[in-house]
Amino acid sequence: MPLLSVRGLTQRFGGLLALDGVSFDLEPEQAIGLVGPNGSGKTTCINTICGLYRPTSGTVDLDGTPITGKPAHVLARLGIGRTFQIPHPFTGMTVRENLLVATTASTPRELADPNEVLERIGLAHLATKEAATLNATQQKLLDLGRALMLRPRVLFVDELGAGLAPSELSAIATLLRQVAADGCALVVVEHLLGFLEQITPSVLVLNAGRTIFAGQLRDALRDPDVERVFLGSSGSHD
Amino acid sequence: MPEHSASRVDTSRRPRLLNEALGVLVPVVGFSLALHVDNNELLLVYMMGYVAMAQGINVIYGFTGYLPFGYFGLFGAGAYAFGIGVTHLHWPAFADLALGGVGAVAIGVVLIPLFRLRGAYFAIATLAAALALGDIVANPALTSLTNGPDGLNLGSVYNSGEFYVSSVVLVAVSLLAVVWLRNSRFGLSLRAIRDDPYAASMMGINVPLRRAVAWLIAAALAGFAGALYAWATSFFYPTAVFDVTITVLALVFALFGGVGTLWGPTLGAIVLYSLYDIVGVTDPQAFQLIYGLAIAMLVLFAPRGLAGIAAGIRNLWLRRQEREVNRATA
Amino acid sequence: MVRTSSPRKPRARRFGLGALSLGALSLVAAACGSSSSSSTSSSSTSSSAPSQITIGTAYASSGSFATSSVPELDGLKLWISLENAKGGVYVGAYHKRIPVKLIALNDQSNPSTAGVLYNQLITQDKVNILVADFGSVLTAPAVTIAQAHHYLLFDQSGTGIPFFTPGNPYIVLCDLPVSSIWPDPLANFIIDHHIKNVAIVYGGNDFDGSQAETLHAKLMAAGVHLVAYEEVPTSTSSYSTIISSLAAQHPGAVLELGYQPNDTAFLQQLESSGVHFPMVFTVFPGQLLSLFESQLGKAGLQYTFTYGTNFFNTYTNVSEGLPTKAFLAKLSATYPSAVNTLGLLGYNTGLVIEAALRNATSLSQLALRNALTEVSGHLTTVDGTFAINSEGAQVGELLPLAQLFPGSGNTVELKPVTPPAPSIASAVYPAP
Amino acid sequence: MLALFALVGGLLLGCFYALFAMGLNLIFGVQRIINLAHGDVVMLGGFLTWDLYEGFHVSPILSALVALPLGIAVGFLFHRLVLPRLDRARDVETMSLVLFFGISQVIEALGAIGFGPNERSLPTNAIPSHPIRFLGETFPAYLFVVAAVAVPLLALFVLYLYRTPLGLQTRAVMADPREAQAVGINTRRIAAITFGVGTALAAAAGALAIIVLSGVQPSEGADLTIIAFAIIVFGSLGNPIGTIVAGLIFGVLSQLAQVYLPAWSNLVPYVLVLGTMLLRPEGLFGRRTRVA
Repeated sequence: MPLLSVRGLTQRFGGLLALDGVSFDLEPEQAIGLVGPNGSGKTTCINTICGLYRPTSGTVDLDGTPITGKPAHVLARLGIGRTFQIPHPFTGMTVRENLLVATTASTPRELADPNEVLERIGLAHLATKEAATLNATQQKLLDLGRALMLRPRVLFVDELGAGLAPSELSAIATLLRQVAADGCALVVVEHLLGFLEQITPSVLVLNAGRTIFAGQLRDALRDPDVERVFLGSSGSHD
Repeated sequence: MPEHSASRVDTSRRPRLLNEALGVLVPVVGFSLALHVDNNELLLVYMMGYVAMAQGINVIYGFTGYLPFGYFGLFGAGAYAFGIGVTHLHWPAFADLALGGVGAVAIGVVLIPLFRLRGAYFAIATLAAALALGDIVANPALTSLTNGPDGLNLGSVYNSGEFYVSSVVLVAVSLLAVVWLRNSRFGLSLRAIRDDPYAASMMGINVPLRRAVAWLIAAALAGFAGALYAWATSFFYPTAVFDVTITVLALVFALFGGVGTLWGPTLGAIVLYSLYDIVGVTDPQAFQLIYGLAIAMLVLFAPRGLAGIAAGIRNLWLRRQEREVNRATA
Repeated sequence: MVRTSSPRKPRARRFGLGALSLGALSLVAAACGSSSSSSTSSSSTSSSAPSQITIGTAYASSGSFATSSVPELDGLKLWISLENAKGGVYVGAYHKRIPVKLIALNDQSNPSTAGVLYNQLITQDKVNILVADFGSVLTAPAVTIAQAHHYLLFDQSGTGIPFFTPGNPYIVLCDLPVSSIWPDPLANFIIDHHIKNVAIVYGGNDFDGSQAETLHAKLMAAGVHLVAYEEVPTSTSSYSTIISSLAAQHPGAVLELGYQPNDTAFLQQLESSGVHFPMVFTVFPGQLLSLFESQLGKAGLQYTFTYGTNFFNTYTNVSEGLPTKAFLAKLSATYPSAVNTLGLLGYNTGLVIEAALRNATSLSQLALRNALTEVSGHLTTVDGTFAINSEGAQVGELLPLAQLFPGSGNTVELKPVTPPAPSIASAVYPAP
Repeated sequence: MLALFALVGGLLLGCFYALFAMGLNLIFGVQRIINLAHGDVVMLGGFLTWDLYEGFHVSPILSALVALPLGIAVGFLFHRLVLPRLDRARDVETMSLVLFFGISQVIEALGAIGFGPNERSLPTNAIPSHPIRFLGETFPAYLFVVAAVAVPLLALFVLYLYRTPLGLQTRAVMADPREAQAVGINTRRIAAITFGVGTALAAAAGALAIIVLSGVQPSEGADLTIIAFAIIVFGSLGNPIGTIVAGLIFGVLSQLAQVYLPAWSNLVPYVLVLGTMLLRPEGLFGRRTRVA
């Protein structure tokens, strides 16, 4: 039985059909990329699975137990973690406190050691800095670090790459590969296909809320539908 | 690295611990001795009530970002719960005092569904609820319970010694509650929720539950303040305790001092309530005008109150220091 | 912060202990302080005559009670100035006149502030005479404080019955009867004129509620049928629906008991609704006649019934203070804005104080109270005959029923139509 | 028969309530700001009407029109002077609420200083006061006068909103400020103008309020704001047509309450606002969006 199994996930806002029957499975240590043009439903997909809104229809199972539409804090305690396209640090606190927030929740599962996480995301030297004073990259890393505090079993990473320097990109790619290697399943939303390649070969291509391709990234780039969708924006995988 | 950061934390903590100990002790001792200076106990009891309620606003607004305009409804609920304890149950005053807290918490529980609403809607929904509660309590149909519009006469339990000491205790409790929130894991999670509820819940925090707890703490504080008001005033009409002015004052006191801090609301309440009894009594309209302007100005120019201003000055000073250091090194 | 690292624990605990003990100590201090202050009793029981008599009161220069509170204070001031012109008020205990000093503090119509001020007058200014502000709402906070500090509260116009309890000698209602007995003349009038089918609409507050209850009881007892007995919120401003529902019942009399804004709204909407009742009664035109004239004019007021306060009665021989004509002359000369019922009430408060000081054997608060019990029943002033029951509630100074007759121009003329008014006009029923 | 009277009377009053709540909803729709000083503007409109009548025997009906340009100017200026500062606050929504809370206190104080604490009311003959027979019932004339003023003003406003370029831009901003900005609409300017229009509607409603409430007093603002808020929440925030319908319904409800349970009639607005927010936060005509 897969670790995470998503079946026919559909999300409708008023008249807009943002997500239309998306399905996929994930095994531990497996990572997939979620790609597609803006507004294709990538982030909506994450938000729906991570309990920001309950789906209009469709199911999400973790270890075969249904978790569809469960409140976010329950999902988090079950081991679903995520980062945000625009990082959401707790601005009123220091970097360390941001991680320690995890210790305030009554989670059944054992937490990671904050110092270790600080080292992993390379922010140890900023531990006592106000989160608000971090730059965009550091805030994204902090987001990731907060997610890692709960030792997620499935981690959703939303456009971590955008606006990072190549050196930073490869460092993060390594980090994410380690996370996966530790047994966590990864869902990586990315525009930078180059960056994505460093993490995982397999992708799911969305367009207008639909899955139009599932398989290897390099095959995807040859797929006519995908070509049409990415027309113009195909330059983004450099 | 970690031990370095840890030591940083410690050095920054020691003065803070002292500061918070003083933040609790100075007001408590001060109010205890105040009677020997100014023996208008009613004035002091009301002032202590406002300290507690300003801290209550601090708890619910400063730590969750939810602003209850209807806070006075909980005050009134506490006052009437106390009154009912006296007139119907014939309990001793201290039991009635507890009942006041319970009554307010009960109303607080009833209002919890309002947290489904976003900030502004919550603010006004609580206002509507509080006004409704006031009208219901004052409705002749409830005369058998609340004595309807005829008000309550609680002269039988009047005891200035007891209600004064109780007020001092209430101040202590309210201050300790804030100290706890500022230093506990629970408080940290509230700050996280205030900054970003969804991100907080993705850290495994049960957001609605924790908001509710903070709300009920604030409710209890208002309830006890109301009960003490009832005890000390001992003859009042519904309009006296279900009065939006109570929210206005508590809110101004908290904002003026600065929410999220320990000293701010205390100072705000003491300074401005004294002012209210000087300015207010000599020239009332001017008072309302000044307070209205104060609120507007605070929002526009000092949204973080005295505390914010102080912090601003400190930062300016630090920056000058840095600049001088740089100049020296250059 | 979250990581309460173990090495600091002991220090923190010692801190805590220190704090606790300090807190406990200070609470003891508080207890002493408050008990000492609460036992502060009137210092006026001194054997040697004081250099002056201080009268302390609260008033409202603003807020919902200002209209009534300010003229009432002016009336009291008038009495003080008249007495001081004679070298002071005569104090029987010392067989001489002593100058009067007034301490009036502004409570801006806020009962909490009023409470603080009464407390200050007692504990700090230690006044000889404690006078309440206008009305029940602002009098209420004084009742218990006065009793607790053993001060006699001169309640001017706080007519709420709950103020007066057996075993509390520290309150006297000076200028108005308790609200529950106001409607007696009205009830009698309805019964005597054999008016059937009476409709009562009253505001949801103790002032109107207690009057409604009295009327209800008396009329039922006399077998008068009540076609309507409606309680409406004090905030009610739209009466047209209620009026048309009353009209459907064809009542012989409609009694609307409200505050001034209610009465204004009711009378205005009654006029514009075109409905005509043979008898209409409302509470406030008699107390604020000029205001109602400006709002409704002759057409809207004529033949309406109301309470004829003693301001409209002429008393020629009085046992205390000035007779009506002389009083009105003085009042309009000194405080033209207070020439109304409330100015009279304030002045009458002064007269009650005067009677108390003349007849009291000492300046102690209980002596003052006993003196008033003695004069009760034979103290006559511009406000009628002062009479209190054992609980200090006013049972004299009754308000006759009055009717508004068309006057010159757009004005109306208020004439009492029942006792105890000295001179009585004949009522017009049904209204043309 | 009584229910009919309450129904008709309620609908006539409802026209007033619709006009009276519209400004609040308009300002909210464009800026997501709840103007807690709304009721105090209504109060000022009432005093303006009273002064104009006492001073120059100007009919309240005329004052309603006079109030319009005045309100627009005042509202526009205020918005231009004050609101920009607000954008810098951390939590604009709540802070704006507190700001207008303070401003309503200021207006109330100024009202009390300027006009005294007492209620001022117009003499009955300030407007045509001859009772009117309609559907076999006799109605006080003022109900019809109020409706006869409110309906044209509302019609005028609806025309402005749906038939003028400015109205089109306003609705664009209401629908989605960012998009509107993207297509080159000066949202700041629109917001300021809208604030003016909203203020004007409130002031005009004030000219009628002094008739409906048979008087005006400085302290009435807060209660009026709550009633207006109840109406716009019930009729869906940001939906002008919804406000009109909700106004009519509120009018009828309040009159029926006066007939069938008068003692509780003052609870109608509170029940309305709480009931709506808890049971159907998006209101009568709202699509289910994340309002609450």
